[in-house]
Amino acid sequence: MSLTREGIAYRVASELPDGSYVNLGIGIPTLVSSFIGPNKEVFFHSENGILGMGPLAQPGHEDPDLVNAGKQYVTLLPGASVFDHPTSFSMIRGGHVDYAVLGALEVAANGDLANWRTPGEKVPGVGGAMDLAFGVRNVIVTMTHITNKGKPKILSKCTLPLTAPHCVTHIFTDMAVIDVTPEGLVLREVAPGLDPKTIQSHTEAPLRVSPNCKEMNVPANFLAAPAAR
Amino acid sequence: MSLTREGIAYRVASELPDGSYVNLGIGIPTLVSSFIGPNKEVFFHSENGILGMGPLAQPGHEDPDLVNAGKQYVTLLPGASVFDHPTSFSMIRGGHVDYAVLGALEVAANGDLANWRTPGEKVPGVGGAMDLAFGVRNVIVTMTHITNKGKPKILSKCTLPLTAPHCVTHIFTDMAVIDVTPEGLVLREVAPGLDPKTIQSHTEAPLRVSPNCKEMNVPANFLAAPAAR
Amino acid sequence: MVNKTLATCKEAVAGVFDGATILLGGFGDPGLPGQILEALRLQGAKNLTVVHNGSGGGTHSLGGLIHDGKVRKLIASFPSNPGNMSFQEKYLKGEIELELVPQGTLAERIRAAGAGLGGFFTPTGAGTDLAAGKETRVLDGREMVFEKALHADFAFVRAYRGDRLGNLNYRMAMRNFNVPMATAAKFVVAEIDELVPVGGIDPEDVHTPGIFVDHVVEVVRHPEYLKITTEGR
Amino acid sequence: MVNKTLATCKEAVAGVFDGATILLGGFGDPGLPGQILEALRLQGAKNLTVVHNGSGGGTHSLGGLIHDGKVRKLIASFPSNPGNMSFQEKYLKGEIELELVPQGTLAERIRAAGAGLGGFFTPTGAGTDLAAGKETRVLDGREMVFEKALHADFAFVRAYRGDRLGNLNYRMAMRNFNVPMATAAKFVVAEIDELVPVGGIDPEDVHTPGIFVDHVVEVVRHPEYLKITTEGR
Repeated sequence: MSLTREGIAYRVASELPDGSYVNLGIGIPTLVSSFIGPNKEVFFHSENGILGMGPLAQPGHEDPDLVNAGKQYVTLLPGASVFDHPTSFSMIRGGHVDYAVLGALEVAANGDLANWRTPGEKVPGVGGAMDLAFGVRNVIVTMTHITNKGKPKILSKCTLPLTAPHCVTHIFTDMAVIDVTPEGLVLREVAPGLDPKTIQSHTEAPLRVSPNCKEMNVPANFLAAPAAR
Repeated sequence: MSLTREGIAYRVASELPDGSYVNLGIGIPTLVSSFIGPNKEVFFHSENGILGMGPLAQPGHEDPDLVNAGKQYVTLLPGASVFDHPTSFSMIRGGHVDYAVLGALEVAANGDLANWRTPGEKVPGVGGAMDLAFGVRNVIVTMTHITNKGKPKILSKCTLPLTAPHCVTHIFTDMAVIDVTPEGLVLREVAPGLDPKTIQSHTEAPLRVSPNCKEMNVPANFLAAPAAR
Repeated sequence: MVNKTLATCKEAVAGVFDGATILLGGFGDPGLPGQILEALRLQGAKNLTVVHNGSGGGTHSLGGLIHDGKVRKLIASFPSNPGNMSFQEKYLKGEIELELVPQGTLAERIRAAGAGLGGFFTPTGAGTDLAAGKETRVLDGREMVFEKALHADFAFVRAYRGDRLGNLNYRMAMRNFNVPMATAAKFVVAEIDELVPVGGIDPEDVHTPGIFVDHVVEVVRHPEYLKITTEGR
Repeated sequence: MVNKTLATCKEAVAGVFDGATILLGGFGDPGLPGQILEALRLQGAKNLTVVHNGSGGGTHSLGGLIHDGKVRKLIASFPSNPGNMSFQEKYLKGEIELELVPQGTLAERIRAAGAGLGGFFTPTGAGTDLAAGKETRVLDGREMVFEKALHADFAFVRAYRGDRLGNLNYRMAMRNFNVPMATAAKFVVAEIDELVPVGGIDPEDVHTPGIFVDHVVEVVRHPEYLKITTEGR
């Protein structure tokens, strides 16, 4: 079995501690906010100047002056604040945001991240990706473990232009949870039914298997047959 | 005749154009705000984070959270704003404040200003003086023309540590109004009853007399006999 | 009496000259001075250098300026939104130059200009393609890249309320690039929803003090804006 | 549930260690965290490096800290106020070190630290004694001085209202150094007049978002403060 996109987001959500300040990228990361339970407070930051962002606005209730970094209409939770770009990026670059959850094209064993420029891309765009990758203490990557052509994304060395070197701290995929440590990649969790050997076979960089490696605890509705990948 | 302290402040006030943004230093400069007539709007900036500062607070009506750069309790005029130190010094250093009115110990013919460190002073302090002298487009110096020992303060070259080089644009004293130009000091106005020769005799740096040099237009109650100096 | 109000957006852009550098506020729709931009498109100035987070879209406002070939160079962080066809076409044909800057660095370069600073060292980008050829040094134990202040001839911003002294107040996420941009150009005009009397904005609610602003122009929000509030997008 | 409130100023300073670097907010009385400072004086930590615009006065609060010999070094712009006898005496005896920094440079160095920047170039001070020995370069046609970010172990600030998430709102001229200082230390505590429920500060009125703040402690203003409002000074 492997995790659906929602499954990856669910697993990341359970990782975020009470009281943490978190910036969510576009794609799978955006889904994370739906899975923060009622027992903890996590504060979502949007780089265009919002802290304490709530869910997307209901249709018909959009505030035209309130969008997130993906230009979607959003809401504010009690205790939220709004501010300008310099302040927002002071939070990011100054190390005040605890977690950035980002998508990735490639991650290397040393934590190098490539997520801003695809090979065939004709017009480049970087947005806040580099600021987040350089500035945030914990950079969580969420992605499918392999490309849709079946090639590994977790590599000994990135082949695409880097977003930032040595920045990724955790990798959450549809197959595994992997920590980036000074000693290299450590496999911490596997998707239900998968074993470390299978994960390694889809991972170009060498994995050390944590002595505490276990199956991910994810509800069944967030699991898909491997064929679904 | 020479001008009183109030006379100097009065003369500076009449120089400030409608709509100008002005920072007033401590001493004679502080008096300037009293002499802005009802026919123009001049906006006073205080470096601790106020724009649109009004008169000193009436006794018994002080707001404990509202002081000026001299730690006096002040008021706000309609249209005022409050902000933090980085914003306040962005206004100063970024060239947004039109005039700084400052006291001086010495001014040189090339506009060099010395006003932050006296020779006998044991503990140095600079405050916002350098930021103002470097950042503001028009730096007006107000001072008595000579020291209380009768020595000139307008020199060929400053002897005291500089606040900023080449920053002073206008000098207003109890005897004269002098412009600092690329061609040197130009005497623009003299106090009632004084002539350019007398001014030069109290000025170490050479003065060119403007073809339009005239007597200052100051009410009689702001004039004192020279002996009063 | 000071009066910084203008009657029309046309007046706001009358002085824009060929080859000018222009800061455009906004992030998405919030804070985008769309009607000044449309007036600028019609005004006809060309060879412009435009500084904005993205590249606009469509055939009006910023997208229209680019579509009409008025923009020689774009300084942006995210010009690659799939909807921005005009920019993409011109870029691929080599008809528009792009300076790509990380978003936080872009904001800070603009702020530095307004604050009278010459430049700064930031960790963002060190060792990546976007810092290629740039000066670096190790500060606070990290490799940092030197970035210069980014000055402009004009800044066009959008605020919610304003007064005749140029004081501005923003709603919600409107502040974004507008706050630094309003400090960093020789000539600054704000498009506002509502002109209020002096004193109508509490001193603690002035987000851009009037000292930074040359003019304000009150506009009725474009129907496109209003549509968003009632229909979503 | 996140709860950043502390019951006493004593708790706010409990972790301060000998040799710590401390940012102290305020300019004059507005925004000065006087009661945390007094708790710090009583706490006993020594060899402190204190960053503040001035040098305090009297025998309590900052003046008291200096009077009691707890401050090894002061980083300030205007420590020379005639009333600050303790500092002057210690300075003249060589018992306290002084790093004198122009006020705008001091604010910007603190801001840079909070913003993750390594340093910046400013025109202020170029060619004067205060830039002696410092790196300079010409930028935007002016000689500029390189100044480094100023980080600290602790920041103590004062705000008007706060909530359990650490969001802060300031009155009038209280923001001064407090806004940048609250971003630039490893451990940040705010002394506040009033603890309000979450949501009690409008999102547009939060001047220091809670992300920067570790703790808030509600205090009743010291009688000395209240005296000012009724009697003047």
